[in-house]
Amino acid sequence: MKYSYYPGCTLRTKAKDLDVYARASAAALGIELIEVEDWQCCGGVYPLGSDEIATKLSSVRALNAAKEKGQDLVTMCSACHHVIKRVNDDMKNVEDIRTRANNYMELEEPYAGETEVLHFLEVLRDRVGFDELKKRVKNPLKGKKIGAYYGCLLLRPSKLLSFDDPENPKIIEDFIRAIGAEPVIYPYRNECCGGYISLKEKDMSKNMCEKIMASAEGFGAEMLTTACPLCLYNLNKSTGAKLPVVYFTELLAEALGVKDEVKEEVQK
Amino acid sequence: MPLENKEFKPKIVAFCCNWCSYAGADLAGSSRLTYPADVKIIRVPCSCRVNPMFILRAFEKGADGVIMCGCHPGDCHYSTGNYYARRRMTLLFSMLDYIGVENGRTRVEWVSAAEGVKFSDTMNSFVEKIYSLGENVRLGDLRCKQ
Amino acid sequence: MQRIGVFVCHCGSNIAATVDVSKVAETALMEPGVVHAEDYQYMCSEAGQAKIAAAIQEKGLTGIVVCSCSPRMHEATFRKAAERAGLNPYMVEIANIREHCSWIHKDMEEATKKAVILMRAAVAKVNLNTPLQAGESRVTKRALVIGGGIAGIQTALDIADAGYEVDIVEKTPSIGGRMSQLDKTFPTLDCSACILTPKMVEASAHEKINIYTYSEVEKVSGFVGDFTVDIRKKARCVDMDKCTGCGVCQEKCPSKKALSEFNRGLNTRSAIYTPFAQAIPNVPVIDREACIKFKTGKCGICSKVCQAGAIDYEQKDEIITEKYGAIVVATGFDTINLDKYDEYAYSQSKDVITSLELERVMNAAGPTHGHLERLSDGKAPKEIIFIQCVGSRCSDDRGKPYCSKICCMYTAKHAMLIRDKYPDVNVTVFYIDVRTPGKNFDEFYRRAVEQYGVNYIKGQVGKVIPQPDGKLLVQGSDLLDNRQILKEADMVVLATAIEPNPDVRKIATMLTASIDTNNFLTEAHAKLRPVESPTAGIFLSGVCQGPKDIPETVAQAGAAAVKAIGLLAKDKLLTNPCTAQSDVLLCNGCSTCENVCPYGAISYEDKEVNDHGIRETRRVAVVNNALCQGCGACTVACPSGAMDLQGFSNRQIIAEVDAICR
Amino acid sequence: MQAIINRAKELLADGTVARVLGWKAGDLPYNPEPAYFETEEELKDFVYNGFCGANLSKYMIEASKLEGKTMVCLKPCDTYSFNQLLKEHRVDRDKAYIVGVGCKGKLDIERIKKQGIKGIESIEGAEISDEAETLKIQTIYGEKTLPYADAMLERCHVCKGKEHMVFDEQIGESKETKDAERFDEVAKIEAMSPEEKFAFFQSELSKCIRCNACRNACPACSCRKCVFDSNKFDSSQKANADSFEEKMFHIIRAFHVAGRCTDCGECSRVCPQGIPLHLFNRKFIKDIDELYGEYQAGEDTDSKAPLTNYTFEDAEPSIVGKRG
Amino acid sequence: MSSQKKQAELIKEISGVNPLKCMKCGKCSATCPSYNEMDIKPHQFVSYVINEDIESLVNSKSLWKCLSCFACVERCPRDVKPGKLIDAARQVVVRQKDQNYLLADEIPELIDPDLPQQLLVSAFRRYRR
Repeated sequence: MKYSYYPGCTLRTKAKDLDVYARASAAALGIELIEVEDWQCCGGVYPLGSDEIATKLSSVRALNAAKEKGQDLVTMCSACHHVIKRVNDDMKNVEDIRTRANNYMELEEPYAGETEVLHFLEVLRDRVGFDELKKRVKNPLKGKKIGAYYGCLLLRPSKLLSFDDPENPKIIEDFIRAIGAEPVIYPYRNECCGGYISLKEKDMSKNMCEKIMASAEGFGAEMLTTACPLCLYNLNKSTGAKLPVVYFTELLAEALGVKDEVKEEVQK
Repeated sequence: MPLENKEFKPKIVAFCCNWCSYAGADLAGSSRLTYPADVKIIRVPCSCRVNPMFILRAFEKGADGVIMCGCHPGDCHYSTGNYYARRRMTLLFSMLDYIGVENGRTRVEWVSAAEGVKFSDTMNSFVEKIYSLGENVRLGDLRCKQ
Repeated sequence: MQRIGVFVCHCGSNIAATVDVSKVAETALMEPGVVHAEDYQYMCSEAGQAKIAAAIQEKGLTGIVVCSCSPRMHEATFRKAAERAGLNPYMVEIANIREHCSWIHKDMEEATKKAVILMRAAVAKVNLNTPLQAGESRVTKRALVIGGGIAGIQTALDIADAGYEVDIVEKTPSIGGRMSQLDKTFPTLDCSACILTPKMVEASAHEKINIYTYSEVEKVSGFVGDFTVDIRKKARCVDMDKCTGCGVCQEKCPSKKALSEFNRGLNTRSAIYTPFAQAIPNVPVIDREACIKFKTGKCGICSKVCQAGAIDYEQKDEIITEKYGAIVVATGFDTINLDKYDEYAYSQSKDVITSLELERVMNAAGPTHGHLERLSDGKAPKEIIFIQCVGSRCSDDRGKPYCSKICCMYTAKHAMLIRDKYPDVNVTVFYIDVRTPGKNFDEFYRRAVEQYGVNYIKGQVGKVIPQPDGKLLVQGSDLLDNRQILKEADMVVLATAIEPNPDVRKIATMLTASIDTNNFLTEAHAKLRPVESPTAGIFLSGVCQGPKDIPETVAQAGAAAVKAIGLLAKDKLLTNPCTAQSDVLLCNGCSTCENVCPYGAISYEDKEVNDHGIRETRRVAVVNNALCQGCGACTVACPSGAMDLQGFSNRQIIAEVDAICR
Repeated sequence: MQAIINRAKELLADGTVARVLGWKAGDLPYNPEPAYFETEEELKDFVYNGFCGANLSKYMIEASKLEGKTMVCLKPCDTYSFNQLLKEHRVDRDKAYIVGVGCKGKLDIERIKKQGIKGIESIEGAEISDEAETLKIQTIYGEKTLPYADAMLERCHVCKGKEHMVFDEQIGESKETKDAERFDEVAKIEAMSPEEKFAFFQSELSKCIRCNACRNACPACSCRKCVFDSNKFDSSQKANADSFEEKMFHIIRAFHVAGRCTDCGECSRVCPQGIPLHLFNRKFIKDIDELYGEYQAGEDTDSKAPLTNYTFEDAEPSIVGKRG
Repeated sequence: MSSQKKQAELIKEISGVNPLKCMKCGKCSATCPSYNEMDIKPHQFVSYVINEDIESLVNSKSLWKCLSCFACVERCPRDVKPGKLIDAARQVVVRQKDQNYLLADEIPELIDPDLPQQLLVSAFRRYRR
């Protein structure tokens, strides 16, 4: 299985662990993640203005690069996934945006949303299969009670992202089960952590994360897992309950028995 | 009077089946949902009553667009009429496209008796399309010596 | 050459305000064949019809065109008027200058031009009309009612009381329908079973009513007055004649894990079961999916304990074919699936229930024996929150765009009943609007507020958040106080939108009855023919036509019965003379037409023909006019044009095309 | 050829058939024409060679009305037409004794002439038994040669195969002559811009003189009376040059035979103006194959024709615009 | 056209939302995690656009409290999507000169060693032209 891979800016710096563990796990599962050459930052948030083009182009470049290779595009960070998937939908279905973006890009063959965008979790669920993953697990994380934290970006708007049920998702829970741990379902797992608000309104974000933490803890979670560097950052700033928060790829690497091999790389 | 001075007023014939689409058109009327007066409706019992010859005849007599509306597939008053109509029209439209007639001039829409809004929306978009295509010369002209 | 009269109706100002009616009449006089034209205030009025009659007689008209409203409104009126004046009714054509012209156009000049063209098309057509004679067909004096809920029962009783045979086909093992699942009814708080059971008994005891439960309509053919219906009687595995309804089999059945449909899956039942105590017939069925005998071949306890020897594991489905003159659809409703509304945590908490489930919880025969308790832990709730419009009035693709109509009232009922029986329980209702049109309805709702102290909060709920301690945190809006509310509850009840029974699509297709985008059956006229389907001989009873409460359903059921009785009371029906005709001289005998005829109305005969002096025997198509419904499929399939449709002939339609494109 | 004649004599002699339907020599070496033979004597004019392209199936409509059986010579592709007529009850199987005759591709005199060969006196190599790959043509300007394949009718380049679909006996070997794809020409037109398409058909159809040769030759055009000759559609206003039929004749003719046309190619073969009329029929066949599954009219006598059939999932007419 | 009306039209265009579809059920406000921080509540936002009172909107705190978490968009039963309207209003503001909500000068004191790039680029996109 070969995929084009879009890591995104944060995975190069503060969220190296998300990236490094993902690559190690992918390799262990026989998935080849080929980094898109010269990718540029997606911008972090999807530009909502229907009249904005320039801010969508970095996504289009990555999408087109994958198309030229005939590969699906895999994302790891929730924000990148959200932005790229939605831009791809625009390119496929919004004629005006497609025309104008292609005018900017001056490609040999216009890009019209041909690439399929997959979050790595979707690759695990739909391509590898959680049953298969379960078989590949070497160190089942037995007894660990893990709460999945989805946040907003992977789930909403559900019509476009079609990732999972936006109100009662289960992909990460199924993932947790596959790696041998016990998922803890709590109602705040799809509530917002505050997102970018935490830059200027730290208290707002803290409040929200406290609710999330409290809810997860109340239902018996011992740790949280997420796919988003910003969620992880915000949750770690929570002043209330302090559950450890880790990327899902770290759990995966651990279960697959490849964590130690790359530990150093993370700390570099 | 020279032709180019005349404002283009398309002639559009709409064949509507009695049970669904004609009733849908009535509902559009009683709901006061407007669409251009260029559309003139001919009532037929079922979309399967529409002979390709009627459509060609309309074009030959100067129609600029012909649209056929029937019950949604599966909802035909006569059970199966619209299925036959669907095949007939698909082939006819394909042939017209093949001989160089712009395929926007012909359309089939399934409109139920409850879909007044769809009826008027359909007619509005069809008329708009015909305006964009302009006058139909090709079907009236096919046999004329060059 | 025809002598045609054109009559242009003003329809008050409905037409005259946008169409220059006198100009239409004047222009008509220039059309070929037109010898008379006039306009009048209301052509459909007695005076208007008199004008038509007078013109027919004075001017010797052979055909008339009425420029007025849709033929679906008044074609029959004008045909009758013409007939009374001695003109063949099929020499009448309508130009629809109201629905298709004056009502949709604003510019007078434009609308008038269009009206003139529509008039011309009608004149061109009537020029080619020929007098037609309607044939006759017989009426089978028996009605079929599909669905055995309160709507179907009431319709059947009314038809049967008029002296006609009625069959009820009910999919489930018992008649009774949704109403049998209700605890109390608004606005008088009668016990639902107490008022329904006598009707069920009456229906089952009625000598003119025959009930097929656990049965489904499988195939429908024919037409008004003469439908042929195949009914599949599913194998009950219990002999209806032998069973005494003693109930021992259900008691002894070792498989008791099947979810009770009647109790909305809130508790379980045995594999051999009657859905509820008052079921009619009081004969159980075996659920083959749950039955150990069927699953493993071993068991057979029910058969051993049955003293009547009624258990028959070998029983097969049976197909019954019956003829009917009229069919009434009374297929009712279900609540929508809440999978897409999980912000209300329905799938996450047992204490979030639908209103229909609450009916079962409140009912003495329900899973909690009528005690109000939480389904998760059996504890008595102290705080109950009702959420209105769950899935109703939603224009996104998750829910239904319509108002389900009954929820405001049953929520008031529930709130009131709970406060009455459990005064220490607080009840809060989150609502968008409280809609209470109906006799004594608003008074009922106000009683809930004023007398019973139910707390109504205007605003929708955003999320129901299950808490670790089992409570439910409800986050909602209070739009009047402009604040966001967080309120803890022990139970949350969702006023779930209702939708037509999912089977109705299949049934509508079989009946060729039309259906709207929400799967409600379409009525022939929204105001004037609300209980008839546009398909002749098909009538609508209850929620299959649109959301309604019990009193309305019963009223409509009666109305549908009256319409069916009106049909059954006739000995003969006039048939549509607009049928296909084959020209023997043109027919190739190729069978193409036969292949597309949905009614089997075309057959082939060897006929002696005289084709311009050549006498020979030819294989030619013959149309059975009693079977032909006039769709016209054959006319287009016929390459030689031998097959033509009376009333919509090739030449007539081409004349219309020509007139429009002129 | 002699084998056919011998067999015909036998069948006439033993009374199995009352007449023989075949071809007789014309006034020129390349224009044999359909003919009936009722005696051994008459059979001396019988010919069967590369120029016997005429499809005799349609003649069986009239022959079915005659007393006794008719021995009819059908080439493999003609048998499809016969089957189709059988399916439509236009011919009587019991009245036909079908001799499936061999075929190695039929010749197109117009094509020969187009290659600059004029003043033809005789042609060698058109004989059915002749294995020669080239035609030797004696002209007033001397002898010319031409590869057989270069002189074949268009339809033989897209030959449906050498099997007879229906026959009582077979005489002679057949050869599959297919060396082109049936829908290539249609696809080429489909790929044109609307303007080019229109220009192409306008220029072709402008040649039509409404001689009805296509209609007369077409085995699917077997109506007792054509709609264009009846008053059922107000479509037969002969005198009017601008009339309906003039413009729409070929489209409607193609539509009427859609799903019934076996693609026998007679329409194009007989057109005196050389209009490629088969391109209409073949377009419908291509669409039917693509949209409703492959269908060959005349392959059998009991399948449902595409236009008298449907599936719930059929493509919507809007597919025409979407296919581009 | 008054400038308020123009801006209202612009907001509708950018957001692609028809505020007239709103049935005033309040589910957006019932959903919003920032509700208590907002002066103009999400459901009111819709009415403000309908009433073309854009001046109040652009001066409102709410613009900068919305998290673009899309919960209201997801749950709105009428497809009105108040979150998109708020975002469009924010666009209208930041596109005007000197109306950036985040100034480059204030950044150093806002960041800490753990802060991911993603946060900065997101905030830049939302708050600045």
